[in-house]
Amino acid sequence: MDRLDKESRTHALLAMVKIRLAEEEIQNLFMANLVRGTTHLAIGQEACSAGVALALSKGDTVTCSYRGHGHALALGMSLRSLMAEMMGKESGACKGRGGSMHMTDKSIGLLGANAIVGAQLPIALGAALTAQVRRTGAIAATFFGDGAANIGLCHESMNMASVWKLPVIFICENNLYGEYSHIRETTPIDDIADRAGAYAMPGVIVDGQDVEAVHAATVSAAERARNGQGPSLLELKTYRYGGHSRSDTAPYRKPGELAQWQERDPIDILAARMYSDGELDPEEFLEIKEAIAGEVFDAVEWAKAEPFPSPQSLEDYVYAAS
Amino acid sequence: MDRLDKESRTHALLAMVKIRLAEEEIQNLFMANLVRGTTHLAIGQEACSAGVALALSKGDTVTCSYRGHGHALALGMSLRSLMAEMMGKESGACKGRGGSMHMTDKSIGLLGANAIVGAQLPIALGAALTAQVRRTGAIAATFFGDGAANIGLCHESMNMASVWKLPVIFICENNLYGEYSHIRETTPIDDIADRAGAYAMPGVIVDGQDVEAVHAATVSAAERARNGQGPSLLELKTYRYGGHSRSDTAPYRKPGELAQWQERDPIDILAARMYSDGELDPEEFLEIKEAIAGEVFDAVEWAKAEPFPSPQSLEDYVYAAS
Amino acid sequence: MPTMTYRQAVTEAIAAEMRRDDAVVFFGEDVAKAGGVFKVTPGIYEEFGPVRVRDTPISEQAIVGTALGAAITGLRPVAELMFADFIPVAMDQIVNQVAKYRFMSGGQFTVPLTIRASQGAGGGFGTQHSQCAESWLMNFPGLKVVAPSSPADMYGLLRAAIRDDDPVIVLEHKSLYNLVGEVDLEAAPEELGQAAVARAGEDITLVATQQMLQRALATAEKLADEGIKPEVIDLRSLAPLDGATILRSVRKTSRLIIVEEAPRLGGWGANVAALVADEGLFYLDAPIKRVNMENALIAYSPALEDEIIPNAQRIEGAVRQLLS
Amino acid sequence: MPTMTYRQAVTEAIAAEMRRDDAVVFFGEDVAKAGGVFKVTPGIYEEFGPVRVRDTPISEQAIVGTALGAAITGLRPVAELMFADFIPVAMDQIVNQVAKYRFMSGGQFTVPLTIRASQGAGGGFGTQHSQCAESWLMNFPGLKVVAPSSPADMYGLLRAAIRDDDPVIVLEHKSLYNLVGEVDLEAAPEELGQAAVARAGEDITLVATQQMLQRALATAEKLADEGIKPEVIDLRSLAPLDGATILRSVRKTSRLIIVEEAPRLGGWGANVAALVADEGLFYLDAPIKRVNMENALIAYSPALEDEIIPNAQRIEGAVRQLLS
Ligand SMILES: Cc1ncc(C[n+]2csc(CCOP(=O)(O)OP(=O)(O)O)c2C)c(N)n1
Ligand SMILES: Cc1ncc(C[n+]2csc(CCOP(=O)(O)OP(=O)(O)O)c2C)c(N)n1
Ligand SMILES: [Mg+2]
Ligand SMILES: [Mg+2]
Repeated sequence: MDRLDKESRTHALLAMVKIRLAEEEIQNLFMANLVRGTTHLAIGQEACSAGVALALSKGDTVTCSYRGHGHALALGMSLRSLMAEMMGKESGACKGRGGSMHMTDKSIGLLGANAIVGAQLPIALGAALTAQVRRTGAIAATFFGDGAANIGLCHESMNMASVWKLPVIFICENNLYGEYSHIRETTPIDDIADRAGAYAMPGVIVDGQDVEAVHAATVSAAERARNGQGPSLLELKTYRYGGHSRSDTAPYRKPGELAQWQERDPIDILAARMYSDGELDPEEFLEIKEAIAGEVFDAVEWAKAEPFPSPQSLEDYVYAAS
Repeated sequence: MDRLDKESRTHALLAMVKIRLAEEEIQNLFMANLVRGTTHLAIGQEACSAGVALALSKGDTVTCSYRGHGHALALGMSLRSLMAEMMGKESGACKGRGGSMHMTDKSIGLLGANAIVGAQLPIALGAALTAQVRRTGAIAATFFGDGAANIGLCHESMNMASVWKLPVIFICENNLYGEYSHIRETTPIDDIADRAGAYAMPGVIVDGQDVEAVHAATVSAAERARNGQGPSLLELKTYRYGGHSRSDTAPYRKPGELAQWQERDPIDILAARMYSDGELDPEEFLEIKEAIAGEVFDAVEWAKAEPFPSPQSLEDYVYAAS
Repeated sequence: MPTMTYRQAVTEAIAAEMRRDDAVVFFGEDVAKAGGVFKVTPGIYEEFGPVRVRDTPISEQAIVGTALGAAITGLRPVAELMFADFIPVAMDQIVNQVAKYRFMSGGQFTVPLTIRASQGAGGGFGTQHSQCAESWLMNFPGLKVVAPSSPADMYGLLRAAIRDDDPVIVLEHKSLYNLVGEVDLEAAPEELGQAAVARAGEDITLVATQQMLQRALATAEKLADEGIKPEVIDLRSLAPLDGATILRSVRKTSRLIIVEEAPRLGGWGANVAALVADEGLFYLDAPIKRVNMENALIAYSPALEDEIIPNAQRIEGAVRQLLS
Repeated sequence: MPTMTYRQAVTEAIAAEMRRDDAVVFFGEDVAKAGGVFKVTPGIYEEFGPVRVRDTPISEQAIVGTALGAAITGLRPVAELMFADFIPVAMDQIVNQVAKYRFMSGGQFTVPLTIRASQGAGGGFGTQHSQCAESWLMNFPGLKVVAPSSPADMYGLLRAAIRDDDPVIVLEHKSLYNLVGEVDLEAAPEELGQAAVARAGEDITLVATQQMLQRALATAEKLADEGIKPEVIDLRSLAPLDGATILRSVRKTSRLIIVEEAPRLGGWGANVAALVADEGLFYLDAPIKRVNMENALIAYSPALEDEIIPNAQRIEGAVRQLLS
């Protein structure tokens, strides 16, 4: 049942590779000071965004956190638009105003990445309310972390979504850490999915490294939501290979933990399945990666040459008239 | 096991009668404009505060909501101090600054009643932290409503108390309504106690009309807390006989609901038990009530005659130096 | 022209906009079935039904966040936060999300969102239910803030807020709910961001809002008998602040007193004073005075509450002193 | 006297007070084992251990509320909120609880509580991680707010805040963490509520804080070569506001420019201007000018961020214009 057809698998594989390669390049750009401030990579977590995106339809919406490049790319944001935004250029998705933490692209339903932990959750409720009032059949997915699960707004959002039977999917990417703290030090339970019962909604634990499992769980939750049965909570068990942000080397994690997770790399898992099902061979895969690397290179070079916003546009977009 | 000895029963009975009679008088004072703004009565819910108070020890602390007169009296606040505060007099517990919604009496461990829904919860965590750091053995009880269970801070407080294994007892007085809304319209589950699992703490449903049951549940939770095993959540099923506040006549409640609850009146339940156990007879009980009515009358008359704070003291207590 | 209370003007404004535009939805705690804690919205639920008018759980953060999400996806929500003292509970959503959403997205979204709340002292509601919130919300570009003082302005400004494509906080003053006045139900909405001359005069300018405007007007009325003619300006909009109207008046009167219910430090009055001290300094014949709440908190006790916010005597005293 | 960074001064101040008084406890997100997101508190956990120094869940409201409860029961907590932009998340606890607790109880409790957070623009952190928070916290009697600008002041004011029996918000500026200066570790704590003359002069008064103070001082330095001598005042305390020091300076210079990183409307600068327009109006030879952030939001793009907050040219331009 979880199995995707070849076309969808290929789509997911491409998305995951694109995220991986783009983010590796973003880290380089950060080190080269072309990306400023801070940046949060989702390398290792690619199956989460790719699997969910594959299960969504046109008109559906997504909100997520600062760790949002993967969601943006999985939903179809162009690499050029993303890279230009990363560098603060006028041709970026948010015209350089947003940056790494605020990847937003209305055209693909990405309502926004948020730099305040948990603040994206109720925004999904609002999008779902619009869908409910307008009877559009759309649903709203909202991604958040294990750490965000402890913020008050997470509770309020789940409760209200359930009471109003809003078509929302709450997607917790449990990567075991909130910044430098292991979940065991901040949360008295291991499975965030166990909190779903507090809101009378289904809580499902999903292998977040398996893009097909993520897809399948999202399809079920989406169906429920579209049928007027209200929200669901999916907990995707996953792991970030890098540090929390910037130059964090993650000294806090247990020795061997990273290697163990890398053995269950989401790209490798899907590629291996496709190999064994005769849907892909290593050579093809290499070509795919090279092609995407080329796209990433192109996007970066293009973005580097793009102009910055003009200082005259400083006050634009503060108010609607502008 | 739940059964109390005669002395404790008598103590609880007196407390409940005192709360009932004092609050009836407060409503009169409100109607007579001697109590201003708003006031929230706990008539019908007396077993909650009386049962918990009986299970606490010296040094333990309590925080609660604006519906706090019962907690104050159960913990031992003097009627005079309470009535003076109700009328905004200088000899009130808070020197007239607090009023009905902020009954606070450090001398009895009542750290404060709060007029912002849910804001009292983390304050109990802080008191518990002091106890933990100082190893005093004290515990902190915090009362809140079914409606407050949906506010973000409630979630944050329960989570953090559990992670730090703080000696806190979370006591939800589920009186079925938050203002004019029935719990079914704001909360997707019937039992708030079911949320305890989200924080790996025990969640216990208690008959909030039975002061002995409330006492027993509190004793268990207190023991756990003092043993360093962390917080518990008690849900006391109860009912307020009056409206939410002021002149609310509670038109929103189902016909017959009030009468049904009044059949399980907390004072009647305990008195009946004491009758049948030969610990009280109707005549004694009448005397008790009359004596307490006298005390209430005295306190009201005394408070009426007390002076208001002087306008010269306007800026007092804003900063510590003052 | 019909006559109605400030309270009814709120109801009428919401109803009018809901009739006009089916994108307008309305929600908050006990606003629907019960018609609101201040009985400000009776009948709205009955007329527009449970899809567009909703009671919420006690979850101010989620209320505002949900309204924001709805606003950027095509609805035009009106969210109520009941007592303005609860605004801080939802502060992040208001100032870091609602106010900034359009900007952070590089203009991809507009945020046509109205947040209503009831503010002010004088009712014996105590320290946490009596504050004025305008000045807490002024340091956030992207937000608009209005504080209507009459039934007509309430009707005109609330409708303008709902129609506006930017987020607007509309602060109602509890003490004015029973104030009666004429309201032209067919009038065009007011323009946001404009102060109004509530009473023309020439000797001194008083700037105030809401409850303090009433007191300033009463003071002006009283002084008129002695031939003293204050000009009283109803600020109406806190953000943006209408400097032109204030400067025009001070240019004429050369004297300025700001009457503000909230504490002086960090209050909107400082912004009015600073504006004049910059652009109108040479109009002034006297120091700019501010009559504010004392440097204290709103106490429950009537003996204190009635002293702590500016009363008629303090306002009159300030005027006399500045004119002397 | 030892030399250290502004960052180290924070660490030293917390450690000094924790050594001195075992009632001092310290907690926040990732402040303990990791030593803080800005690497401001390394070693504190190691020295004082897990009972007194704690990492918390991501729960700003509970952090502040817990600190409040601990403060009224005998501890002297220092709570960190990381980026000052997160203050609004805990706003109710700060302004309706912490600031008012003593008052509402009629003086039964004191609230010896310190809240630290890191503010300011210039680092490319984007709209929600670059704001200055001082002005959001000024309209709440009961709260004290300080913004130290040098290592010595950080050491002196943070220790004073921790020893103070009232709640104090201490705002650190991100751009100053690497600023080096001499710090007398044995000095008595600074007094809260006092501004300081950072550079004496006579031609014009510049009032600023933190990053803008640095820029104001640089401007003064540059102008000195031409014989123009600005007096630069480091405001240090926002609440209370030290009127006397400002008035003393303006009396001497007759000209005032306020340099503020945050937006003009609702900013602290308006309060300084209003104070002088009242008590020092007749000292003035020129309008009171404010150099502020543009009426916009902090953008991520360096091309915009570097333009939006006041830079050296804008400050210098304002000075020259006012002196011409
Ligand atoms: C309200 C708020 N508090 C704190 C922070 C600082 N912060 C940024 S990311 C983060 C950790 C979040 O962890 P998690 O939710 O697990 O997401 P992850 O980073 O693992 O994707 C924290 C504490 C913030 N941005 N907003
Ligand atoms: C943050 C906040 N939101 C809303 C209110 C208004 N309000 C006061 S009491 C109340 C209902 C609370 O219900 P519940 O928690 O069940 O307590 P009960 O009144 O039944 O004791 C509400 C919504 C408030 N005081 N604070
Ligand atoms: Mg995480
Ligand atoms: Mg209730």
